[in-house]
Amino acid sequence: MYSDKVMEHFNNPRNVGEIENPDAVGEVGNPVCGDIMKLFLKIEDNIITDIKFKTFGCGAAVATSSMVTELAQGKDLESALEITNETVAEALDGLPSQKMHCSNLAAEALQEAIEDYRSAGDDTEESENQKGQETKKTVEAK
Amino acid sequence: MYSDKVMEHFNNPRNVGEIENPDAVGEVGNPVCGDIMKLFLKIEDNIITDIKFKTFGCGAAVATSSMVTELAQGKDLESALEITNETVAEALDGLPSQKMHCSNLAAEALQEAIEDYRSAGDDTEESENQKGQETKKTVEAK
Amino acid sequence: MDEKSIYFDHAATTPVAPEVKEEMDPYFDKYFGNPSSLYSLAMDSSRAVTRAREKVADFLGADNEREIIFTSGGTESDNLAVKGTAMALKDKGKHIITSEIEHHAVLHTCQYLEDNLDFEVTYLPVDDEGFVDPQDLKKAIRPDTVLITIMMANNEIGTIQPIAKLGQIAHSNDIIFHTDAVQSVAKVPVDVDDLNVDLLSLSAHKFNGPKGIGALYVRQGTKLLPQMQGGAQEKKRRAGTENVPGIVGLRAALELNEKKERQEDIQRIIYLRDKIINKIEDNIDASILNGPRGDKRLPGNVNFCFRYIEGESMLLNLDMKGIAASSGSACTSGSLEPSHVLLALGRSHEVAHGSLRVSLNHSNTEKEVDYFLEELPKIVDKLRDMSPLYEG
Amino acid sequence: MDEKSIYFDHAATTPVAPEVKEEMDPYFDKYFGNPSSLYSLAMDSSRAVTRAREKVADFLGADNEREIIFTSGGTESDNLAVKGTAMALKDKGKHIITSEIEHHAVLHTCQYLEDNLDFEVTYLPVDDEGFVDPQDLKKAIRPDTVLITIMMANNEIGTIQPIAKLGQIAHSNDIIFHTDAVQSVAKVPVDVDDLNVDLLSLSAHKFNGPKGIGALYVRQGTKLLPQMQGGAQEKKRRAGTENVPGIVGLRAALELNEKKERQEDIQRIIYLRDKIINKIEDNIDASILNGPRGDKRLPGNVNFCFRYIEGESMLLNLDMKGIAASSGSACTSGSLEPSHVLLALGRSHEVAHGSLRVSLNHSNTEKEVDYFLEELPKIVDKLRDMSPLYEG
Ligand SMILES: Cc1ncc(COP(=O)(O)O)c(C=O)c1O
Ligand SMILES: Cc1ncc(COP(=O)(O)O)c(C=O)c1O
Repeated sequence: MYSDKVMEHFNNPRNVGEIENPDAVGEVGNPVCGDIMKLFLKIEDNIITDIKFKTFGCGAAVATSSMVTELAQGKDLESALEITNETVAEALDGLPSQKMHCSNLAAEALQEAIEDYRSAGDDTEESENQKGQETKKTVEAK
Repeated sequence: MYSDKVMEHFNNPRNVGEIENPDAVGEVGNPVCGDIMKLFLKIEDNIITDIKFKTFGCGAAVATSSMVTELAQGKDLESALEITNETVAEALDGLPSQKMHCSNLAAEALQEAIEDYRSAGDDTEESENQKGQETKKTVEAK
Repeated sequence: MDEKSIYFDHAATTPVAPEVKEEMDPYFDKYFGNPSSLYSLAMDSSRAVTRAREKVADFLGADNEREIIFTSGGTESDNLAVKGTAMALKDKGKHIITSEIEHHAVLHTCQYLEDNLDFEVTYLPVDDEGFVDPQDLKKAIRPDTVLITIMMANNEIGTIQPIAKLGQIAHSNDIIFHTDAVQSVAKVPVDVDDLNVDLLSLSAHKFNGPKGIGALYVRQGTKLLPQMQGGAQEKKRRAGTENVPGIVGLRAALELNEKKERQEDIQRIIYLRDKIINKIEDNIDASILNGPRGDKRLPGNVNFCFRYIEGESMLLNLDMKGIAASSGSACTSGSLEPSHVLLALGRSHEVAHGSLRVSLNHSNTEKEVDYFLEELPKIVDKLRDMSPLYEG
Repeated sequence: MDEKSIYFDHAATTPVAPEVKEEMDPYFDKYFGNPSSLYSLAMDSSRAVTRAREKVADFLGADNEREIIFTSGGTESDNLAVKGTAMALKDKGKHIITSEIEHHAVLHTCQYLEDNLDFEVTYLPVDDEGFVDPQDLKKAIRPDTVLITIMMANNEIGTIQPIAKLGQIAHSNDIIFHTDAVQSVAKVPVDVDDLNVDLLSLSAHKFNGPKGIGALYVRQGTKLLPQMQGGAQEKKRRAGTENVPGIVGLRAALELNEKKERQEDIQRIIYLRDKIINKIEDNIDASILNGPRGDKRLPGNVNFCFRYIEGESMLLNLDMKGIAASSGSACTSGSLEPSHVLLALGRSHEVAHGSLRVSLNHSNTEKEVDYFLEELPKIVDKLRDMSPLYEG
């Protein structure tokens, strides 16, 4: 079902874990759908210097999380924002069609994290959770 | 599907043919149903001395015709009238259930012939045909 | 010649070819995984199903393998096509057009819709060779007609309908068109685009594949209400664990029939068919050919009525000579009715009861045909001598 | 140990046993005749079908082999049972009672009747082990209830329902009772009289028979509207050329499972099942057994939810270790919904997503079980380390 690339990332996911005191956090999905991704970023001079993830989800969810951390690592924020769900899927040599919409959310977690970083300041937890839900809804509606 | 006995009678039907100047004739069935039997009898001193048949029909129709001529041959008319469709089927070691009602008509042809003989006289052709039709209808209604 | 081995009933069913059986073999116990499963053990079965789906699509000239649904046979394909579209479109209209000579899998399905779901069905008549007149189809179309279903080739008399034309009429009226191609596939060219069809049924055991497996082609965009509810197999259009060995067998049988030798051998089958037809007409009087001659007749199909005698008796006599054939007479199924197809041609009940069908395929030889042609007249004579209808 | 060969998904499907395959073999090409045919060539196939019908009847404790209809599998048997009785009795009433944890073959069929034919369906809840409460059934019965359908054993969690009692309630209210015994046949005793059922579904590929063949038991006198229209096969209750090799395989698989060794081996399977259950509970925290313990659980069924992790990821990891198992998570079928069975037990969505089913049969060994028990905790740990929900 999955491409070799997906399986390779699933088996040896890059950058698993949390970053203590991250500069930004992005979270998408919810447990009802069976996929939750959380991205942690360190950002210095507009560059993503470190990135880690934690994911609850299927093979595609894990592999896309892993792939997005590889793609984003070392990029400036503008370039990182250009990474889309499609970019991630392509980098993994494709995903099964039924997985495209339900488990391919990692790029959104990245965007969410960057926006969260830019809007900076207080109240972070709150708005973050809200965003996660909203994003998910859009995705489901596709 | 058929018993060995049925197949034996079908392969080597006894008493096929017509009797010239028969003392009695019985006919049942009609071409719509795909089974027509015609029995010819010679009767002397209340005894069936010769009997022949012609049949258009399936394996069961031929075998039951053949069997009824064997059973009736040499019998007095009273005993011959006791031959029923069931007697014939039993003598053949049974018939497939779907054949019991549609092709097991030979005994009726015999009864018909004997009644025809007893009611004697003119107008034979007519009443004979009518009877055939009626008998058939009763059978179908079962 | 081994008398006990002449099989002339290939329209009823065929043996699984050795190469087909061999391909099926590992899918019973080696690659037995459920194709819906995730693990690698199931990969072989799910790949085999995909490969088969692509082959069927390709064989029929379909655009896309998603247009193929695997079913349990021709009957299920017909039921799914007819009920599936009729029920999906019932709010648009409840009128169906079919022909009087369809297989019971279509005919009784139409009757089911009449009896249980308030559909109305027009049964088009056929001419004395079994052809539907396109003009009749045009006239039968109503504003509430939602489905036209007309078989490609008739199983009893071999008549090949002008499907492309009938399909074109359907489409120019925006009506879904289904054809039962169970007898046509692997015998005559079948291309869903050339034929202008939206749905097409086939069954593997008619062309040296296994029994219990068939397929339905459904043109993309055609509305279809699934008739087997359950798991998400076949893109939710036909539930049930896939019959993987059967699906593999269907694919292998199509490939076998595509081979050049097989394709070329069809000419030989046509020659044998015509030899039988000509010899019977020459040698047996009061014999009536059912169905057309030439191109418009299935390669392996011969069907005659022999007046004054009944079909089953002929079959039993042929069987004693080691020849397996069939009759339109439905006597064995417990019905008194003769073939609805022969009645539709205008045969009387009596004549229709006396039918004999011979259906040939690649395994048959001229020697077998000659032996049959030698025995048949004797059998007909014997039965006519016994018949009260025959004035010899 | 060959790591790449541990099959723990026997509830999904099983390989055809060698003795079964051998018995099927000649029916593909030697005894290939259409059982409806007259000639001697078809005699072997029609006898094989009769013998199989008698065996199925005998196995189920049916009075009469006419009570058996062959179908294309468990899904078709369920569809035929539910639609067939509902539609036959629709003038009497349009209410059906079933449970929330039925297989989709029953559940989606009920939904089809709701959506398309104006039936009303009551879905009975189950307790936290998956049992239907007979009191709930009694309360759900209405004057217009025409059918009750409750599965004998659940395919995901192995719960064996008190069918005899439920059937008795149905009968004392003069209501037809169907049970889906697809997971039960050849695993636990199944006798249609002891169980008080009028209809019972089974599928051969669940007990080392072939895919694509099943049967429906229909108690004499039970009204049933056929769902497959066409020829006069199966006494006009299921049209379509009989899948003779499949039918022979179904028969042979039942005979295999009746053997003394197989019957006795069930104790060993139960021992392995309980070993898995106990070790998991001892060694993996936040693991929740789904379904009951002991007698009321299918011999080969184990089902757990592991909190904080997702099913498919577990399966993929097990697969890398050569172990084939399954998950209630329907992720692969394109739906975001977790198992309806686990939700019905009261599990949250999150927990329900983390389920793992292991289903054993005779071919499994203790060595395999031990290897699995060694690998599983490592996999669970690895995935939990990756999970944002887990606060290790
Ligand atoms: C024209 C036609 N349609 C449908 C069928 C039914 O196919 P099956 O017996 O495979 O269900 C047959 C053969 O029996 C047929 O000849
Ligand atoms: C309980 C139950 N019912 C019905 C089915 C459907 O059977 P089949 O896949 O043979 O159609 C299955 C298995 O898939 C099952 O486990």
